[in-house]
Amino acid sequence: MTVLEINGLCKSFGGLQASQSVTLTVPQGGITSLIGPNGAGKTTLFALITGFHTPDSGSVRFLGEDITGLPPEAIAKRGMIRTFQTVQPFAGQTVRENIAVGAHLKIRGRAEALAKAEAVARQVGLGDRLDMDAASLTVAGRKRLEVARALATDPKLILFDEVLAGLNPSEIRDVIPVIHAIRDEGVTILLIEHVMQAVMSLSDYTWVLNQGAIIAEGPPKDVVSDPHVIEAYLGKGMAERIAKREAASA
Amino acid sequence: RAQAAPVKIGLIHPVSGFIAFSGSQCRAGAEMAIADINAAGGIKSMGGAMIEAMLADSQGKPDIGAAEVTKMTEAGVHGIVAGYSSAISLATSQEAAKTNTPHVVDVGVSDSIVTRGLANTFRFSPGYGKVAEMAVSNLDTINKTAGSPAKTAMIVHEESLFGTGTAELLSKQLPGIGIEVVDVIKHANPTRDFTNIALQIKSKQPDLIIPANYYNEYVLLARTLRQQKIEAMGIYSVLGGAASNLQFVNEFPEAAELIMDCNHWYDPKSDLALARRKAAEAKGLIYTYEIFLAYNAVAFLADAIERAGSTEPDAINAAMASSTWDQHGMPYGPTKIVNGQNESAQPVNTQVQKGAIEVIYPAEFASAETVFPMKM
Amino acid sequence: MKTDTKLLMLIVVFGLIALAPLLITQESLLNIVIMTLYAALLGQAWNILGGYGGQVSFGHAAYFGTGAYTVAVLQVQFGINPWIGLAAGGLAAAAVGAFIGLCTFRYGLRGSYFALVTLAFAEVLRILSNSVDFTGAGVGLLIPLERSAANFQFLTKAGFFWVIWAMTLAAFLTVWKIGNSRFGAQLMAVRDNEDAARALGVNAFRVKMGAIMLSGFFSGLAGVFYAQYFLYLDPYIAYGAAISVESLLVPIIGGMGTLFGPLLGAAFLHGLSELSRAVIGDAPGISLVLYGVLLVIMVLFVPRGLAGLASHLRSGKRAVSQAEGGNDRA
Amino acid sequence: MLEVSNLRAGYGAVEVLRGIDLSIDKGEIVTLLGSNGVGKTTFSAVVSGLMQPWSGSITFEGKSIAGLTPQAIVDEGLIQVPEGRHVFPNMTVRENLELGSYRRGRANRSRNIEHVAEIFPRLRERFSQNAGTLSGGEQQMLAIGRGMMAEPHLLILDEPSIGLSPLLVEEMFSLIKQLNTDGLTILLVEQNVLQSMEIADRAFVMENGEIKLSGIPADLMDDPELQRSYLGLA
Amino acid sequence: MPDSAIIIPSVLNGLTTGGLYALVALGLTLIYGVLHIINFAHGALLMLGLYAVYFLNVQFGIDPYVALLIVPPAMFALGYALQRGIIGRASHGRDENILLVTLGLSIIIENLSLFFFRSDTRTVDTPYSFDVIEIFGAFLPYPKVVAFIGALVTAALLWLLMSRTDLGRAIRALAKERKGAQLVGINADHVFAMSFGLGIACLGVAACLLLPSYYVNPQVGGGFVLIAFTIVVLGGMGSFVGALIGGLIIGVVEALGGLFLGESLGQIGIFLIFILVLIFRPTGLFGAKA
Ligand SMILES: Nc1ncnc2c1ncn2[C@@H]1O[C@H](COP(=O)(O)OP(=O)(O)OP(=O)(O)O)[C@@H](O)[C@H]1O
Ligand SMILES: Nc1ncnc2c1ncn2[C@@H]1O[C@H](COP(=O)(O)OP(=O)(O)OP(=O)(O)O)[C@@H](O)[C@H]1O
Ligand SMILES: [Mg+2]
Ligand SMILES: [Mg+2]
Repeated sequence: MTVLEINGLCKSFGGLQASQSVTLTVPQGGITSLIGPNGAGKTTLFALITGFHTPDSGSVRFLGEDITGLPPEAIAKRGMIRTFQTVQPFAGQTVRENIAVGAHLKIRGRAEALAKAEAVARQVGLGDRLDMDAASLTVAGRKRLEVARALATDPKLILFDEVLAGLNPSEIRDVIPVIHAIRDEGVTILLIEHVMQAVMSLSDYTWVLNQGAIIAEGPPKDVVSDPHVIEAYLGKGMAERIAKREAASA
Repeated sequence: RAQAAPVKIGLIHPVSGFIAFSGSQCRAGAEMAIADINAAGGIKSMGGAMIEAMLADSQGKPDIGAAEVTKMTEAGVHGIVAGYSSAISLATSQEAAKTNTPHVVDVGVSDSIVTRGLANTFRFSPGYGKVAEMAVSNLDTINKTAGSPAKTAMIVHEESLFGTGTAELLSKQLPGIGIEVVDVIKHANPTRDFTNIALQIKSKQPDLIIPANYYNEYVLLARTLRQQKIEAMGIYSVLGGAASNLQFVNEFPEAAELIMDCNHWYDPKSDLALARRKAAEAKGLIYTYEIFLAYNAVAFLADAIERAGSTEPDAINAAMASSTWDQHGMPYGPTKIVNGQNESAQPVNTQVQKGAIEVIYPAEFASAETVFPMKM
Repeated sequence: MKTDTKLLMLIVVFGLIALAPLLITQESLLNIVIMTLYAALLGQAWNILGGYGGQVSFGHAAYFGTGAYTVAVLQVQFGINPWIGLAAGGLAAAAVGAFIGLCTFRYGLRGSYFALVTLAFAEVLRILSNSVDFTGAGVGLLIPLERSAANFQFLTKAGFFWVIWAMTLAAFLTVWKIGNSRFGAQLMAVRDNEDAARALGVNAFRVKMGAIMLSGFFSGLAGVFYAQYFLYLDPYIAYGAAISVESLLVPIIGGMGTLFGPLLGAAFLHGLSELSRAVIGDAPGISLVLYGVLLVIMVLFVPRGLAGLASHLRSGKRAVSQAEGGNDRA
Repeated sequence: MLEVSNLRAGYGAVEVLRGIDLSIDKGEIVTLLGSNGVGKTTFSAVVSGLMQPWSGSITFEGKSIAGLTPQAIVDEGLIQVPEGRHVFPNMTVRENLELGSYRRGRANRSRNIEHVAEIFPRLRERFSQNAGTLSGGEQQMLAIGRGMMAEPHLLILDEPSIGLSPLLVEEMFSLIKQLNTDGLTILLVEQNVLQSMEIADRAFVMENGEIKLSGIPADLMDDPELQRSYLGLA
Repeated sequence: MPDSAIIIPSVLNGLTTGGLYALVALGLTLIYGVLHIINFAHGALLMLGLYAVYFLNVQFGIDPYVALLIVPPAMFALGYALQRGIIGRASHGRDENILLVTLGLSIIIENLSLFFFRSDTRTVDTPYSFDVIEIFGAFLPYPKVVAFIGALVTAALLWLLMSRTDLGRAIRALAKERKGAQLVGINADHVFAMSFGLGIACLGVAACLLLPSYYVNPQVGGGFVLIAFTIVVLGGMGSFVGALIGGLIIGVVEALGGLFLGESLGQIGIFLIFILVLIFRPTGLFGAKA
């Protein structure tokens, strides 16, 4: 079953076509990734899906219902949550309080929401920083916070926008199981990522966006050998590196 | 001989804030009165007790004024002279009433100050009901004397209590003397530009222009009337106009010439009044009505204390209520208090003539002949 | 500080304040306590919207004046008892809050734009109240003197004390609850980052509407109190800028977005004003100069508001916050 | 060229840098590695004057710069491209670049803008767009370009590859190499261990506020400790 | 209903008054619109400028327009010193502190003036005080026409400064991105003080052009501050063209509001227009999208 269905979505800023009739689907239960060069329109697409921008044309269907043009909070209430590429913590509030805002989407009571926040923080590895001011987290810490807040809402679909950026390879290795665990709880994930190591090992299916349009789709290992994708996005060096690694692990 | 315990009189005025000018004028006048009384031997019936001023700044706010009253009554004040603005006077008199402390309002023109039935509250000067009434009847006389040339008038007034109240009374009464009010223009404080008003005056061409506003606006209005080359038979202002403000007359002699005003003014034939003006000017003060009204408010209270021979509130209040005091140098006659208001108090008409402020009406106080209509 | 400790402290503090009329015999001192509580109420009302909601308003006089005029007009024009007017005043002010909220939040006004629009609304109300008859226009409204508790005109200051004490306590309890509820969490999230909050399903519009109405309600109560305490209103007193400034000054000095900030701020400002007057006496304006100087000095040394200072002293940390990066020049 | 010894700094009462010793020679690319939150950005901030050191010394081209203001340090030719980009969102790309030469290299401003545009053709296309609306990657290019405008002697790049597509990361690393070959000394703070090790002359690894390992990349890459905690191997 | 013959003179007059408002607002655009410093002392500083012009005239016989050579530079220096020495230092980078400090400063300045200059309202008498220029049957006071032109020139100069010079760029950069600005070597304290100084210098210009048709007393600033804030926001934060046009709009709205609704109620027009514009354009007339 498809959770998310995007049909012919268009958006332009002045003369720039940031999204040119994008059509894609996200199936239930898996991890789908969205890659593409810088400025391809990935973040813009997320903003269109989640109601932060209104599309010029096209439609977005979530869980079978048309949600095009709904405000962000209404979409979030239906269970689709995005994170921000430029992290947006509630500065001045503690990590626990930050996450509790997410938890409050479903939970009314304060104590329960705080308890839930604590649990989620542990899950994403922020358990030791619960009482820290969110503003004093490092960039990587803030990324985790973004994940935790989204997770605390008990979403059906999460859109991650580059949550792994800024982590070193070993840290990425540590976070991958966390994301798998989220999926295993039944949350569908759509992620934007430039870290190919993660895209390869996480996602079941990949969409490639370039200059506002989808140029390729398929299982990640097929996509990375697509010459268009290599030319526009991966570059020869990375393609070779991936090929080598794939070969090694095979 | 043992020095008698001093009599404490509280002076509460807005000496800072947006009406600081008037407030400090009031304070200066009140302090002069105290100095004069003390120099003349203090309160003689109490063994020459000196009057001691307790000063307070209301900052132009009723709540601060009231708080100062509370503080003063606790500090044993025997009487309070306060206000300047009606809003503050309402608050201070009401607070003083709780302890029955004698309270004299110096300037506040609102009639509700004395009609609330507060037994401690007195006003020596006229309220705006009286001023408006006199303004109308004096105008009638002036106009009739000149052969009734003025048939129409336009009122320009500021928007607060004094301007609005005055304008309301005037526009009701003017038709009764055969003067049609062609328009009433209410304006804000501050109004930064009077051209619009001048243009409206120009288009309606009233015979008389009647302003009732504060000094700043008056200056701009007078200036704009000249710039827009507006001619009328007369400018007849009510309460607070050029014709009773020496500063305006000095700074804009041409614009001020022949303007008439119905306002508080001293009796130009009274030596007492002239001497006080001289004393004030010797101190570098501009002799505005705030000074002599506050002076008299204090002197009126001191006279009551003198006659009461005690600082008992009831005694002082009773002495004020039955006062016939006449050492005020005002064109009033002996004091006659009814419900706290001095019924004999009245405004006079003044006119600027050759750079001086002359009293033109009522005749018994006049220092010059009326020039009306004015030729521009 | 845990929230239940805060509640406990709140009860203790208000309990201590309740001793005032029993211990203080001088009316003028009691008056200072009353006016301090009144300022704390005004400040706490502003704090709900400005401190917790991040919507800085320059026009809280709009609510204050509405509360004040409501009780006065009902009494003077319709002879309705001021105790009924009390409720009506609060509700009318909340309704004005709802209207201003609709006109601003609906259209996405934020920051400076919001601040100035609130001021414009207060000015509009001032000008209107100056022009229509039932408010007495420029002449103002004088509430007839009929001293009795049934008439909300107490014979002694102690009566007024209990009323303002109860109103202020209600405001503080409300804010305590805000700091400890979903509504409050969402409100603060909107303050800190509206986009992020909306992404998490917070209905920013609704949350801000709630805050502006609550804020308006308590400001309106302060207005009602003022009207009954001084019995006279005119458009400048009710809707003038002075009230708007006092409303924001108190919580900012005390500490925005903190429960006790408005109380500390009110006490500090009144103390400062009494002190400067006591020191200087009556040279016109000079006591205000001192007041201004002390204000600047206080900001210089206590940059995070009094509540910030208090919490630092308690935790024994240096006066610079971690979050702000200590000696970070940025 | 840069000589840091026993540098201590932190936030409030929390010490983050606990005695850092590090040196960079003219013409080198040096990379500074370390896991999240270890204090790399703090180190850059102290060196470029954004934060005051608590103690220790920083010498740049023979001159002590510890505790100087950021602008004095910019004057010396030490330029930082910050983590998180910090471009001027309300200004156009061109204006951002122009401000890069606010204190240094003003005379060659137009030539340098041309130069940056050649390196990042994408920026040229966006010259009159506000920087705030650029995509993440475009902003990163702009931040580097802005740093280049000051004709730096030493360029500190704090995680420049964050958020760039693999192709661009590749290009960026070769660009850094290129800049270095053209004579620029570079301190590269990175999480992308593999690629930064490929181009670096020397590497420092930070842990617990101290330099734990240092040496030439080839040797370090064999260090089991590094392999485990930074490369995610084994 | 007003006489239709006075509508045109009224509008023309509104435009010139609007020019005066724009002058006061231009300084605020820089301080509030660009740097977001809420300067509560704006009115008090305008008042100081007016006193400076007044005393130069009364004591030394210097014409207010000649004072343009003296007062704005002096005000610049004062503004620079205030920002660098007091406001910047005491604010610790927090907006709400700036608000408190400038409020404190305005209390200090106003009451010191009260003490030293006393509370009397004062005016200057210049040979051209009563001169008028006749256009389309309207008598426009000469000083107001000069002020109108002055507003145009000042707006143009500020616009050039902000868009064409490094100082202007630095000010804008600093307003939004402090860390980035420091990293390109912008001395934040200095540039903040420069822009504050420039904003206050604009007030100096306004003072020179205003006094011939106005008056000064310690409270005079209050009458302009609210209008100035309104104009800055109406025009769009930080836009000089916006401030100019906003000033003119407010001037005309005030004039027409006064004609049609009465001079007192007519003031409501200013605020209603302001509210309406912002509802439909939440970032003001010329403001950048948020
Ligand atoms: N509000 C806007 N106004 C104008 N242009 C915009 C706006 N928002 C985005 N753009 C442009 O749209 C394009 C797509 O931006 P977007 O942020 O979606 O890219 P992206 O794929 O997420 O890139 P990255 O991987 O670098 O984050 C970019 O060229 C950007 O400059
Ligand atoms: N403003 C601040 N206030 C308090 N603590 C801070 C602040 N900024 C950073 N820290 C703390 O200082 C430590 C070092 O942070 P820093 O940003 O220097 O790390 P980093 O090595 O650059 O990490 P990353 O790889 O995530 O960028 C972290 O523990 C962080 O939580
Ligand atoms: Mg993106
Ligand atoms: Mg870092």
